[in-house]
Amino acid sequence: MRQISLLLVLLTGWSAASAYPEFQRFSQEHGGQPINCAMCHASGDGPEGAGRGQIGSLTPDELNRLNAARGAFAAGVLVESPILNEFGNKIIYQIGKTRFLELRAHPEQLADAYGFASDLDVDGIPDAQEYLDGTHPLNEVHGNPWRLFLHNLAAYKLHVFMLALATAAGLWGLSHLLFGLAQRTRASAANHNSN
Amino acid sequence: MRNSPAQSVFDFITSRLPLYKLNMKDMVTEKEVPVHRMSWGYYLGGLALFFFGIQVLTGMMLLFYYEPTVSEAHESVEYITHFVTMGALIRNMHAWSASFMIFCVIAHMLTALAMKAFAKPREMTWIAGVLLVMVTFAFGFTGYLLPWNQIAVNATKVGLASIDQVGQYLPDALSHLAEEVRVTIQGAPAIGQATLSRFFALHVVILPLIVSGILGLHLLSVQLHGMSQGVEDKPKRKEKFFPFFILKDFKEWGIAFLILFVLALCLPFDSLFPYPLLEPYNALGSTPDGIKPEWYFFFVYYPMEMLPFWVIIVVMTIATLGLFAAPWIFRNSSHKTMRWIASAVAGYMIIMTLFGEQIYHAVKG
Amino acid sequence: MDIRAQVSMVFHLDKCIGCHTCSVACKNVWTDRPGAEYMWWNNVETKPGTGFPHRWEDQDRYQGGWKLRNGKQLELKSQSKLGGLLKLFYNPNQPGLEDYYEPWTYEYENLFDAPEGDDQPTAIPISQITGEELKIERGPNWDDDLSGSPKYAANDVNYDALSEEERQQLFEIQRVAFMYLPRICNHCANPSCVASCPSGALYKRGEDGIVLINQDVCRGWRACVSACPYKKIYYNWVTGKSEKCILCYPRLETGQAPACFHSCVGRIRYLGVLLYDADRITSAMSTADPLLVEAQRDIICDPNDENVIASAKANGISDEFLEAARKSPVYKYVVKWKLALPLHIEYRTMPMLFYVPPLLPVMGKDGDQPYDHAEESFFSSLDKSRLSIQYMARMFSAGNESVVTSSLRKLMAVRYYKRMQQVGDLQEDKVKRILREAGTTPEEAEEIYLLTAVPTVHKRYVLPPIQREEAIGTSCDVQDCKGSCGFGSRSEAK
Amino acid sequence: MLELFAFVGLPYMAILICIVGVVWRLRKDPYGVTSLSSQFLEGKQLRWGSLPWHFGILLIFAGHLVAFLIPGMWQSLMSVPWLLVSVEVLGIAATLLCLIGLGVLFFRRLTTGKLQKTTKLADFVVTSLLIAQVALGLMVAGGYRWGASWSTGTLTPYVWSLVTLSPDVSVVRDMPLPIQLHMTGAWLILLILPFTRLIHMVSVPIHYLFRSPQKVVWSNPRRHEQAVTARVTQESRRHFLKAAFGLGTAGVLLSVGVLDKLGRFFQMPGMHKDEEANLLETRLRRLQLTAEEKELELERMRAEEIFVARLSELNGQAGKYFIDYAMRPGLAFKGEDGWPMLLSAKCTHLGCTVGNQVDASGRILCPCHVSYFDIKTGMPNPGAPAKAPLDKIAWVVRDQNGSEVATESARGSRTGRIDVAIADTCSLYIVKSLTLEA
Repeated sequence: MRQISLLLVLLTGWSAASAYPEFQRFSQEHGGQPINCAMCHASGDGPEGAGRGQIGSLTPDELNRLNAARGAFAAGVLVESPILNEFGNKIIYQIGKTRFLELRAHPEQLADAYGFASDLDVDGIPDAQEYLDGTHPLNEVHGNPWRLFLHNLAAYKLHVFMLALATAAGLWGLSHLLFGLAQRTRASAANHNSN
Repeated sequence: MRNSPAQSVFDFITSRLPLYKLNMKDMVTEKEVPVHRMSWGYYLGGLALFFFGIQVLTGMMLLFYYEPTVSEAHESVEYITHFVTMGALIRNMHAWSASFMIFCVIAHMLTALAMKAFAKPREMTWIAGVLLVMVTFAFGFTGYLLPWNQIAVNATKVGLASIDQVGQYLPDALSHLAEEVRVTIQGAPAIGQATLSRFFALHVVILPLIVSGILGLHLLSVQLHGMSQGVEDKPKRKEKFFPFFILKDFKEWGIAFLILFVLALCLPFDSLFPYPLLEPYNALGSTPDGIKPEWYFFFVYYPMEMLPFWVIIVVMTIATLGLFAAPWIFRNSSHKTMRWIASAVAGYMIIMTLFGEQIYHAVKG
Repeated sequence: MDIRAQVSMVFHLDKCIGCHTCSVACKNVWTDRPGAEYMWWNNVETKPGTGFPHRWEDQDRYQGGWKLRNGKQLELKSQSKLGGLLKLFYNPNQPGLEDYYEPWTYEYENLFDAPEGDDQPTAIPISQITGEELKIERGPNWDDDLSGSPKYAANDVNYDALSEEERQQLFEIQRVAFMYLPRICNHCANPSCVASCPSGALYKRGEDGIVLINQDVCRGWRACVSACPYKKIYYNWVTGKSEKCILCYPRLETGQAPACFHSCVGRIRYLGVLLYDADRITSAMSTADPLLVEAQRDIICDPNDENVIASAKANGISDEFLEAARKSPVYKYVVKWKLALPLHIEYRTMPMLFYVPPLLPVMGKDGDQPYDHAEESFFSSLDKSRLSIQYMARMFSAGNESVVTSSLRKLMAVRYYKRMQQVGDLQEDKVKRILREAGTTPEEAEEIYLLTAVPTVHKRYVLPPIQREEAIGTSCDVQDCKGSCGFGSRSEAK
Repeated sequence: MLELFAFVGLPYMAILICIVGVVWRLRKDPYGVTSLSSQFLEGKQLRWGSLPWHFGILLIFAGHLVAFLIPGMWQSLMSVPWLLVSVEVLGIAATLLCLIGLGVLFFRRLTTGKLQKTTKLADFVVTSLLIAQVALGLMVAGGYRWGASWSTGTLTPYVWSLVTLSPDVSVVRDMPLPIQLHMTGAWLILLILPFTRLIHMVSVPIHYLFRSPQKVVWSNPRRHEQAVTARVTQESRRHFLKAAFGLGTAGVLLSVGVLDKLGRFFQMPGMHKDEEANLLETRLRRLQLTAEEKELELERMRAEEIFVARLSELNGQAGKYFIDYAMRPGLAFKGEDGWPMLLSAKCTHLGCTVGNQVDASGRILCPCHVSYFDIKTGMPNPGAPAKAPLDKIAWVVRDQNGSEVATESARGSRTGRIDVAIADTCSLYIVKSLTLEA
């Protein structure tokens, strides 16, 4: 127990130094959106603390996974860090810890290094683009509105087309229904008058 | 010779609510709508009604899944958004349509003001309308809390706390009254389950009941009196309400539905704001940065930020009283003057809604 | 039945003296502007002659009016819908400036500024377009009274129908005969210009049937210029828009006759309301050539008929309009007496301007007798007409001679009737026979005489009292609407 | 910079000015919008100028448009060699046609006396620009073969990037100069379109194909009304048939396309087992949290002292949130002297929870209405919406054995001392009695 808490204290100190604010700052400035730690981390308040997904709450098993993740210096090593979310893990998996640490000086290059192929939340906007836009890569309703709109429009174009057609047909029918009714009322009024 | 008081009351009521016109001939076959260069304004009310209908329908659909408890509310909204088939669509429609409805309601009120539509004998229509505007804002305020996410709860907290502030301007004996009002609305000293339950009840049952009552009166009197003339001179043209005007109304509804549907399908309402439905409310969490109310409250929110609170109270009180009393205050004003007033108000609202933030930053640095 | 009202016109050609007062009145009011110098919304032509613009009746070249596809379907001669779009870039059927004339003025300054010399200074003609010296070879009335000339009269398109012998006869100096033909826009009921306009700028006013060009919508594609078989639409080369006769609607709306009517010296013009059934235009205009005049008369409705009145009212035609239609001199000439005939009805545009064909070139001097009105040879004189009846029929009845002769006969009969009354050298029973054979009665003859010879201005011009809300001036500011109602000039020529 | 202007600034400027200009012109000066044909003044040469030019440019324009609109399909078509060759040959032929036409038009305008009167400087500018543009196009077609094929992969993405408002100049940056000039020329033409005779392009009368031949306009509103009424109320049965057809179509389309989706809203969503489990877990946790909160609430109502944090967890940069007896948030910092500082986190303005990040001047921010509070004194900055300072909260520090090491009351009076050696093992509590005493 004592050992664990010692380790914990050690890790805490170490992790504070490695909470990569460069990326956060870049994303916030570039995307113009307030940034949530939850973009990459399991907890919205970042890795420190004792909440869920924070270092303070990790089980021994999770601590092992954390350490394994910390050792993933090369790209392509499977990473399952409990303090990172899917996106955070994928970054390390994709480019490796070494490269990631290098990129701290050039946060704008992270997107290119990560590549624009992955789209974890399937909202049509690649994760790297979401990083640049400062939107959440794991939330499909969070994204640049215009990009989201275009992607969804393309996905639902059949629906939209059908609805447009239905609206046009419906209004056309409705107009004739009204004209027909108007004609009827007029005719009955005329009959009424002549009687 | 003066009429007896009973007689004049009777006259007042019959002229304001001419129920003898409640027949097919007056209300459908022979009703006519003036056509002039402001007549686009005649469609806004119908549009607001349409969006209200959408709100009722989608709202009822959301009720199938929503659970109004502190622990479940956020979860159930996420469930609707992510798991229920087309749940996101329904929720988006509810959100988009709410914004559209509020826009239409405000625009409708302003055009009515511009056209001096409250002139005798339409005072009751106007007052019912003003009440509806207020209820609409209440809808917006109560509905915003229901997902119980971090930003919503904090925003509600701020909104409610401003009631407290009124207290300091009341006489000492009454100064605790404001706080009591707030606590009553909240249901507990701090925001919590009680607040959620109250807001839910308001949003889903009480306000709709109030609306249907007032709206019924509003629509009935509109239908009985017909559209107001709207402009200074008698409009040159009139068109039949049935089938021409109502057809245009329907057409607009159709197009509005199309736009609403496409938007709801393709553009999540949340994506327009920096804080999507991310985190459930956490009492321990700090208030998110850049928190501000929904766009339709900007016109009071930004001035509130910039001016002393008592100015806001005074102005709001005057504005509210002025709105209710408009038919009597502006009894002799010309249509032109009314248009100036309405444009000024509209201009103010547009500027505050679009550029309020910039102005605020410019003033506050 | 879709009853519409039309402000319609009759020109009594017997009374026209070819003085051009109408043309000048019109020019001074409407077309005295840069780019409009060459336009003559009203012009007077000598017939036989080539007219203005040169050989305007030659529809093989200009492709104006409608044609019948398979003898049934009405379609524009000038263009199909798609073809109309292709012709935007270059339209081979359009008249150019050379087909009208290059407008000119005279260099009057030279009269004052010329240096002293042996000769009198002269004011030489210069182009109003380029300002360069100009040799005038053509003008709006260049062939005035030159009926016998090989250069003008010989090129008349209506000669196609005449035999070689008849043609030769027209050039015998002794027998030369001619008539004047004043022309304005016909304000057709089936206008081909409206149908041809790619931009949709041309329209027919619902209230009075005046055809106008909305100058704000016109994009200068000029399809109407070739589609109008009467060449009564002119392209303004300065504004890049087309213009045409507007029947002086600003005057009509204020209760005055159009300028050309007002100024007519010979009092040849009549103006009044006609009611016609718009539903039947297409079928009427799709009949065979010889039946066209009758078909057109057929869809012009009797303003006293109960059904017509009811359906006119349903279409929003006011009582005042209907009253004017009942008094209309045009209705009498066209339908009641069947005297007035449309010009070139075979173009199938259903022109609403009618001409009473002239008797003078028919009954003129023959041999040594002052007038050949011997009772026996009375009708034969039509055959001996100096201006062949076929020529007239070609102009006024799509080649159907019987229509023209019946009109001419009636006109003659009226003359005999009046001669009997006033000179008294004719037998009453013979005159009655003549009247009967011409299909008329003494009462009608008297009526025709009164309206033809001694009508007051209010009898000639029965203007419908156009209601205030129907006048363009009330629906928008006159200055703003100026452009959209048919004419205008906002930019100056260089 | 120039590059950015030419490939991003200019296009957007051109498009914007073109749209605004066209709308402005059509609304404000409809009378001036015309093709300003000069066939009337001079028709013979026009035929040999206007026809080749217009047909040529329409063909070329169509080609450009296809490559832009359906690049994928076009690309696959162009991979057929004979098709590519014929398209290129056709294109070059059309370009030559254009050049000939433009040449004739230019010459005609220069030499015909009558035309001088309707010619403005702008006409020469337009013609020269068009000639340069077409010539450049010919240069591109000749110099960089098979443009029909390569443009889909290079220029099309660029134009699309402009259209989708995410301009990407990487492709065009390295293009040869003639191609770049050709593109610039295109934007320039777009730019001047509203202000020259080119405006006639926006009035292509396509609607002519669909309109009925005759047009009758009623100026009297009453009659207009009656005419319209007469038209729409012809025969009710025909209307009802049409109505049934229209509404039926709409109904079918809706039920196929939309309503089935809406209907499925009410069905139980089909979820993957893992998803379901995850969902259940989240819900459970939320319930637990709520229960814990309630428990906490109860506990706090009754407790005399409440645990805040270990002393080691505190620092001066980021405060630690805690909840006091009445469920109000508080913040705990470590002061410079190593002693804890406890403040209420409830903004004295409208009750927002203030932020916990300390800025350079030792202040924390309430994000709601931007009040800065000094963490030492709790005082808001002058001019802030909040007027009152944040309350101080009384605390006690206990060592491992639970014995009291140091205290501070809400008024700020301290007792005891904190030994640095054992500080890390100590814990911080808030004390109800001390707080209430304040």
